[in-house]
Amino acid sequence: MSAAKVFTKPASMTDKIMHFCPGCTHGIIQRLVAEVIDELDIRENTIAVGPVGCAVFCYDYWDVDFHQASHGRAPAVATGVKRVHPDKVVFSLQGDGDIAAIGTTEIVHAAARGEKISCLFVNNSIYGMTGGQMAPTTIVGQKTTTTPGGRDSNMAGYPVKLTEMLAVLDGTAYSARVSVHNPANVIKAKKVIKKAFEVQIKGEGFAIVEILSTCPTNWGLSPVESIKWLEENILPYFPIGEFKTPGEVSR
Amino acid sequence: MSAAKVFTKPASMTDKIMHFCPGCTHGIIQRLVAEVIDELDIRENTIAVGPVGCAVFCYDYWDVDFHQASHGRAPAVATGVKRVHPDKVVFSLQGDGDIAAIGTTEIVHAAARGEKISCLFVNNSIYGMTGGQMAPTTIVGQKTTTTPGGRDSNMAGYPVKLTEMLAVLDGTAYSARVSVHNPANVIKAKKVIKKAFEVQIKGEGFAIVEILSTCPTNWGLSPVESIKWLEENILPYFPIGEFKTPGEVSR
Amino acid sequence: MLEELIIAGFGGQGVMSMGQLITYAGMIENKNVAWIPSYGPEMRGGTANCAVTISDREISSPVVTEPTSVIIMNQPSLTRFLPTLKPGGLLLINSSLVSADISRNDLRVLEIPSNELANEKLNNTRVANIIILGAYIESTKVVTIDSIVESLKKVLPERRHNLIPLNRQALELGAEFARLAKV
Amino acid sequence: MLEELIIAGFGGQGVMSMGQLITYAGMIENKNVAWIPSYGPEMRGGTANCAVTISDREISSPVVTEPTSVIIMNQPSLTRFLPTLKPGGLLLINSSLVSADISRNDLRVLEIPSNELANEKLNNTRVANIIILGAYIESTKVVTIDSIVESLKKVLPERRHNLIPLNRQALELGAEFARLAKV
Amino acid sequence: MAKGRAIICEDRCKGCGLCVTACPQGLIELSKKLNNSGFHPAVVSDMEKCKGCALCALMCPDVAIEVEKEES
Amino acid sequence: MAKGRAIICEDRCKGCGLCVTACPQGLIELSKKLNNSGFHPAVVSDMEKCKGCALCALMCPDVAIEVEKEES
Amino acid sequence: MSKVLMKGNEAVAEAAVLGGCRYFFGYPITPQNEIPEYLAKRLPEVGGTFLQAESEISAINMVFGAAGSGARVMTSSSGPGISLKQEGISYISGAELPCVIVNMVRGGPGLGNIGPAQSDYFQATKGGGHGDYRLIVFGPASVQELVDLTIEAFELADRYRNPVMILGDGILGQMMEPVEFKVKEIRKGPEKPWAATGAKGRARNLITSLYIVPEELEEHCRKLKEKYDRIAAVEKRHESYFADDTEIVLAAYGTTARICKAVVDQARDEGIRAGLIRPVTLWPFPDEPYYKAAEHADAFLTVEMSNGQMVEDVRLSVNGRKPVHFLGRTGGIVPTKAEIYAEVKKIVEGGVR
Amino acid sequence: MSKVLMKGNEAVAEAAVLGGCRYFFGYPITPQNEIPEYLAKRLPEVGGTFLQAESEISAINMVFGAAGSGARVMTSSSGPGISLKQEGISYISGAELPCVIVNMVRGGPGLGNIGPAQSDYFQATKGGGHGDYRLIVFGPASVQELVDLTIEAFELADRYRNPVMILGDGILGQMMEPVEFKVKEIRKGPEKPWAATGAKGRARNLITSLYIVPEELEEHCRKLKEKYDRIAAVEKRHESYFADDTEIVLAAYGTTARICKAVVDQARDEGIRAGLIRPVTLWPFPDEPYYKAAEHADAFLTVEMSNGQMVEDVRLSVNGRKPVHFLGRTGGIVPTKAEIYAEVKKIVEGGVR
Ligand SMILES: Cc1ncc(C[n+]2csc(CCOP(=O)(O)OP(=O)(O)O)c2C)c(N)n1
Ligand SMILES: Cc1ncc(C[n+]2csc(CCOP(=O)(O)OP(=O)(O)O)c2C)c(N)n1
Ligand code: SF4
Ligand code: SF4
Ligand code: SF4
Ligand code: SF4
Ligand code: SF4
Ligand code: SF4
Ligand SMILES: [Mg+2]
Ligand SMILES: [Mg+2]
Repeated sequence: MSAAKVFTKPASMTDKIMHFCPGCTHGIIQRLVAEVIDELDIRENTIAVGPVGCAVFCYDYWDVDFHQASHGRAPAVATGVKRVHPDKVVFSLQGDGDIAAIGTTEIVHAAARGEKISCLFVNNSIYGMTGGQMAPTTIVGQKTTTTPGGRDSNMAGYPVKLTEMLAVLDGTAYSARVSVHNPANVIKAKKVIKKAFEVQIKGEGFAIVEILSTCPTNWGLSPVESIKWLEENILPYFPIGEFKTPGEVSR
Repeated sequence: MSAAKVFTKPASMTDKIMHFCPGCTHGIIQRLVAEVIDELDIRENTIAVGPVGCAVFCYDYWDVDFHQASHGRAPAVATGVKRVHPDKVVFSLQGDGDIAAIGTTEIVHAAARGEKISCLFVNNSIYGMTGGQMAPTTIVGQKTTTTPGGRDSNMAGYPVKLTEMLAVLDGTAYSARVSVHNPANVIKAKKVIKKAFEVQIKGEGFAIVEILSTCPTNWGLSPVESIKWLEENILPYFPIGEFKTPGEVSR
Repeated sequence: MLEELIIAGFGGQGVMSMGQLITYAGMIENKNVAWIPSYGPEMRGGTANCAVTISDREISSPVVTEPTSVIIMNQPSLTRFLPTLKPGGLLLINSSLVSADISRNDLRVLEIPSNELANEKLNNTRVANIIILGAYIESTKVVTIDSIVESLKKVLPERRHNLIPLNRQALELGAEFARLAKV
Repeated sequence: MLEELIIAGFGGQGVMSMGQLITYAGMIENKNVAWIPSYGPEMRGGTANCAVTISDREISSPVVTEPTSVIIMNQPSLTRFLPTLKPGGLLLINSSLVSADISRNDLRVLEIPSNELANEKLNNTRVANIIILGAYIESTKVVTIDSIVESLKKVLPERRHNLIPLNRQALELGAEFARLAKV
Repeated sequence: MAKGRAIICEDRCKGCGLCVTACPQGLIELSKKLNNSGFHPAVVSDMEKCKGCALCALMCPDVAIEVEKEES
Repeated sequence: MAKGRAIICEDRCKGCGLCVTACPQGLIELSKKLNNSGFHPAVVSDMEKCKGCALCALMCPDVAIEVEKEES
Repeated sequence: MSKVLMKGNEAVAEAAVLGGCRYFFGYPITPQNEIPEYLAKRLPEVGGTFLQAESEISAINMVFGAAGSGARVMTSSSGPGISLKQEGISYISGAELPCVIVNMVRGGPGLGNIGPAQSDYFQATKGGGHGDYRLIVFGPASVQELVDLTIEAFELADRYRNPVMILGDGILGQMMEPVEFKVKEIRKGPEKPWAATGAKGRARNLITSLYIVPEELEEHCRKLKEKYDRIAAVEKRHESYFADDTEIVLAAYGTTARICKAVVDQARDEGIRAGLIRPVTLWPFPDEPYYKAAEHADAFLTVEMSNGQMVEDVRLSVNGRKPVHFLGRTGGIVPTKAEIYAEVKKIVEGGVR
Repeated sequence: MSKVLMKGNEAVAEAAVLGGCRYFFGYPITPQNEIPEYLAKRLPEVGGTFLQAESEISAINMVFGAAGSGARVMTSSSGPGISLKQEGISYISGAELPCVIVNMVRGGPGLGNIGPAQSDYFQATKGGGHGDYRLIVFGPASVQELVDLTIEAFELADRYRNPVMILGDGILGQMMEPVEFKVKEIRKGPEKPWAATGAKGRARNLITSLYIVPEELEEHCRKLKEKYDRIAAVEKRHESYFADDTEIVLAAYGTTARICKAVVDQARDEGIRAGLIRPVTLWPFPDEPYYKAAEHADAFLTVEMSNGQMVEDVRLSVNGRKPVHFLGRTGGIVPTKAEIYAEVKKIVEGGVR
């Protein structure tokens, strides 16, 4: 009988302690991406593009070449990178504000172009980095610093279902939503993220994966309460699932 | 027996000769809007917002208060107008480049907010005003000045089905596509445009109407050939229909 | 020699390509040349004009505000450019389209019914502007007809080269008209 | 009188609100006041400090670079702010959290084990920073304890006013400690 | 049967020919002459046959056509 | 039955408690003491009962947990 | 005493409300988030509308629409967000619409950081957008001035039908100082017969910046220039602090000017005849005071949180009469009293050219 | 003779290809559409990529990505489109990436019109985006110079890891002149070991403009400033046309400079000692020649297609030694030789102050 490591920090992750708040599931997502990079053995072949948002420092945690983008423009930056290096794996990670508010045009058109990149979208239904303002994904009734009485759909409208929306486009090869609120979903999330990378590697086209995540700090809840709040409030509006898989044509 | 006018220039249209090229169906759309304004008797109650594109001079033809917008931002400008004048009828008209390329973010979020405005979208599958470059709606294979060999989906992706995409959003109350390539469709188009105005007037929310249109000049075809080209090439990819009507909820 | 020419008319009358042909010809003759287009505010079918400068010295300014010659292809252009023409300058008018009522008497004026000429003599109204070009060349000697023909070869796609003889005819017709009119 | 105070510690230690309370109290006493926060680059839980200026003249600059007093709530802040303190300045340290090894001898130094004090004497570690505030006020007389209590009334929401007596106790406890330590 | 009149404004017409295709009676053709803007304007060849259906006007992008109908 | 070992790195841990909820055996609790960053780190109360299932590690946002399993 | 202790950002927000602002469109960015957050609560109380836009570009175009509709309207942002607004600002200026834009400047270029900076001076005063246009730019130096100038900004915007920018910095937005709101009643803007409000009983109104005919655009630009000249003639403002008899004149605005004041105090204490000329309007720039001061001052020292921007305007004002020195800190670092004072001494003692 | 007759826009595009540009990202706007249209055909022929972006913002961020990936890359636009690119330009400058940006300036502000103009000078040279950064800005005056400077722009961009802007105008882009392409072989950029290309066998590379710690951002800004100073020391360029013994020096760039040359010719013919100093680099601005000319010239006259922008740099250069006059036309109107000459005469004859 000998002891074997069944879980360790992935090799393509640095030793740096992450800056995320305690219990913020951004950290889980960072790790899953590194695990996928390890499993596909593409660390030396990958260029990552980051957001402006709480994950802005992700270059400190992934041991890969990295390109910063301006707020919302990661898909455009990734397009520039991919066109220069069509043989490399290019992926981006963005928050909900980044991808579904200011960056709507860029993600829609990266998808429409069928750009061969993998886009990860961390949906925590709030602007984390700037201190808890309403996001495009904020649930109706959810309190944020800019919807002090809760999001009022009459004034501020409805959450954007970006991932479903992108599935409508012919350029989108893969579109799915996952969550990381419990171990089973974490495992599933990793599979889906991996698939998004594989879709790119196989040249099948554009892939988007939305990942539901928590923001204990700005939700004003403990990490454990946040997990629960996600399950009870976000999941019903943003159901988990694959909306489009390669080969499907929407029309 | 006495003679009655069965067709005249609508009252809310000025006398100015339009600047559009011969046979360009932009002109039909301008007229239909004026007819709807007449029929709803809202000329003194309406504020129009225009695009940057071939319809940029539409303020010369509609006898209503008018607000110019920067390229692509008409829905944001219209939002500013509507919030100040919630009791007025506010509508915008945009070309495909304006609304579905540079202005994607603005139209998506006007829809997501359920902004009570009516947005008209003239899809002629090309950048008319700037001389015939590829538009987000250019058909695969279509030749333009920036796709000299025809749009190659591998390089430049697929046409954007904006109207279907907007139907996914909960803030969208009404979403439909029409065409003006023959009298029957012109009549239908007017009904749908009118409905988009009525949806606003009834306070039901955001309405988008896409109108297929020709660009003889940049398609390099005669006006009559253009009509045919639209039927044979655009209609199959961009089918006519209502994608969402008030009361439907997408989720 | 410093020739500063403005050609003005409706968009679609071939105003731009007339200017380009002369410019090209000038370059072929090793002269210094420049061509500047100017479109009216209308999208299509509005007014359009271009300025051509040909000089044997280096060209200081390619922007022409006081032309030495003006070719007029439509009525509004006459009103606009007549006052700008240098004293002693050459005014060429397509009299098939423009009724000339010239308020100045310090100019060399040549009116050519070039649409009629094109129709009657060459049976092809398309080359009306080329006839005017021929008259212009004859009147100014800025470039030769041969150089224009040479530039046509470069400008026209191969499959259109069959049109070159017709164009040469038109050029010569215009030149002859000018010679007879002795401007 | 020109008091320029820096309070420094971890985010979440109440550093900002301590500064605000003093500022508020100064205003209540009709002094000129200013408060400037400064957050470290970390998102949460990083270092944070604020600068308070209280003066009976108009305040030229509210930016404090050479403080007259410094309150230190964590170790890194000691290293950072010790050198900036004016000669003769007051250095207040929460010795429950910071081990003071002071390299300067031109200062008035007061070390308060305020977490222990809070725990032992008031049975509530939450008011550790208020104890320090009391000591600070006793040592500088910049404002009175009454004014701090007054500002607490304005700053705390109505439903928290029951905490005011505890806070007064803490202030007085700190003041007493300082009196005994005679800085 | 109703009798109609399609009145085409020569100066507004740009000679695009959409009305020509639209008229179910095939009554409209483009004139040989040029209008003031340099276009060949549309003309109704045989007004007697006009039904006043206004399909030509519906398709005219330049609002160059007015249609009248005789009421009976 | 497999025997496991969940090794929690005290300095990486931010005391969020997600592992506490995740452990099906209920083996993890937050320590009373503070780590260098001022958090109460998680500790495994009774390592003997650890199955090495790594569910705790899966949920740890700070990659503070390593898990070993004895192979039989 | 009716003073209240307030953060600069919140004070701006409250001042806007008192100044008659009824509409705010903005997008979050540090260090100005307290402005939208305050207004999200406050505007509905006065019947106004707070709307978080999906981007800065949308925000400025909503402002465009609301301004054209006759409203008093504001937006605020910082660095990258203000850059994104440049096209919209150019349109609003071209269409001659009144609005107020706040920039709480942060460290740049690019993403930079959220520290205080003054490196957007050029962008604000020379025009970061395309075409010939000018913003009226205020450079407040205290929370009280933030309040007073914000209220006034709405008046000037309406008077000249021109955007007014408040150029603050991270410190000014975050700091608390006691302020007095001298305006007691919420102001109302003037009638705006030119606005797009629905053409009821009048000829239609057109809000545009499109002048396709060159002669017409030139005429429009000439009108704009005349307006800017008029503004320059009457709206230049500055504060002079011991600047009437000086060896050396400091030039600084905003937070930096506060520190320079303390430097002047110290210098005067130590026998150096230093003074400060603080521009309150950054555009139009108060050139005269500098030009005049060159008569008695031996040298000028411009201090900025930038690598040197306003210094060009100081040089243009002094016009070669005396040397103009420069001291700058960047990246969120505030120049210290000590280093400025040292520079002053060096200059006065002839240590630098 | 290897000259070809080409439109300015097409010449820029061909020059870019020869200069080693392999990637172009752009969005249509008049009057520069011939650039993307030419490259849509041409780039694929040389194994390059032409991509029409969905907006100018996307275009500049694609440029950001391609530049960070080590490519030679270009974008082009005009007025409103360049305004939208300001945030991206600031990021690219902050991340110290090389690229070339063409602005064929049109009439503004706002939508304005598509006539030629020079009213984006401030935006180009002072920084329309946020933060302290500088672009190298070329102001070509002929199609040949468009070609030569475009080719060189790629070299300078790589040498300094800095964006280079070509500031043209509607006329320059549309006019045809004979040009010679002196570069015969398509150039290649240098090795770029700093680029994000996949971390194969080396430590990973990071492309960023984020420096969250103030001390680090200040250090970065200091490094940038040093670079800009270095550029200013060696890259200033101008053309001097009869400017060595003058009564009056004209200052103009681009198309306007061409007209001024003709004015100088005429003036010299008529016995007026006029000269022209034409900046070729608009940033760094060639200040010395103006400063020196102030020794013999009695006055300066700046001519621009704007309400007065470059004139500030001329004034800063002359530094008060002699009066600097200004003549501007706007809205797409080109100043005429006659009016400039009249102004020259007025000044020389003492008619204006
Ligand atoms: C152009 C621009 N606008 C705004 C900001 C400020 N900003 C930084 S992060 C952010 C949004 C963060 O929210 P999200 O994208 O949801 O990411 P999260 O922090 O929640 O993970 C914003 C608005 C910016 N940096 N740049
Ligand atoms: C910011 C900006 N970018 C680009 C342009 C140039 N431009 C004017 S109209 C237009 C697009 C026109 O196409 P579309 O919207 O489809 O309208 P159409 O002319 O076909 O009706 C463009 C790109 C502009 N004016 N502003
Ligand atoms: S602010 Fe929210 S999203 Fe950001 S690190 Fe903290 S918990 Fe996570
Ligand atoms: S360019 Fe095309 S869309 Fe524009 S007016 Fe002409 S035909 Fe119509
Ligand atoms: S009204 Fe009907 S029948 Fe008469 S011309 Fe028009 S289309 Fe023909
Ligand atoms: S449709 Fe109208 S514009 Fe076209 S030919 Fe007929 S009348 Fe003329
Ligand atoms: S490995 Fe499994 S059993 Fe062991 S502590 Fe972790 S969750 Fe509990
Ligand atoms: S999940 Fe990780 S960070 Fe959270 S308490 Fe457990 S070990 Fe610590
Ligand atoms: Mg978020
Ligand atoms: Mg179009």
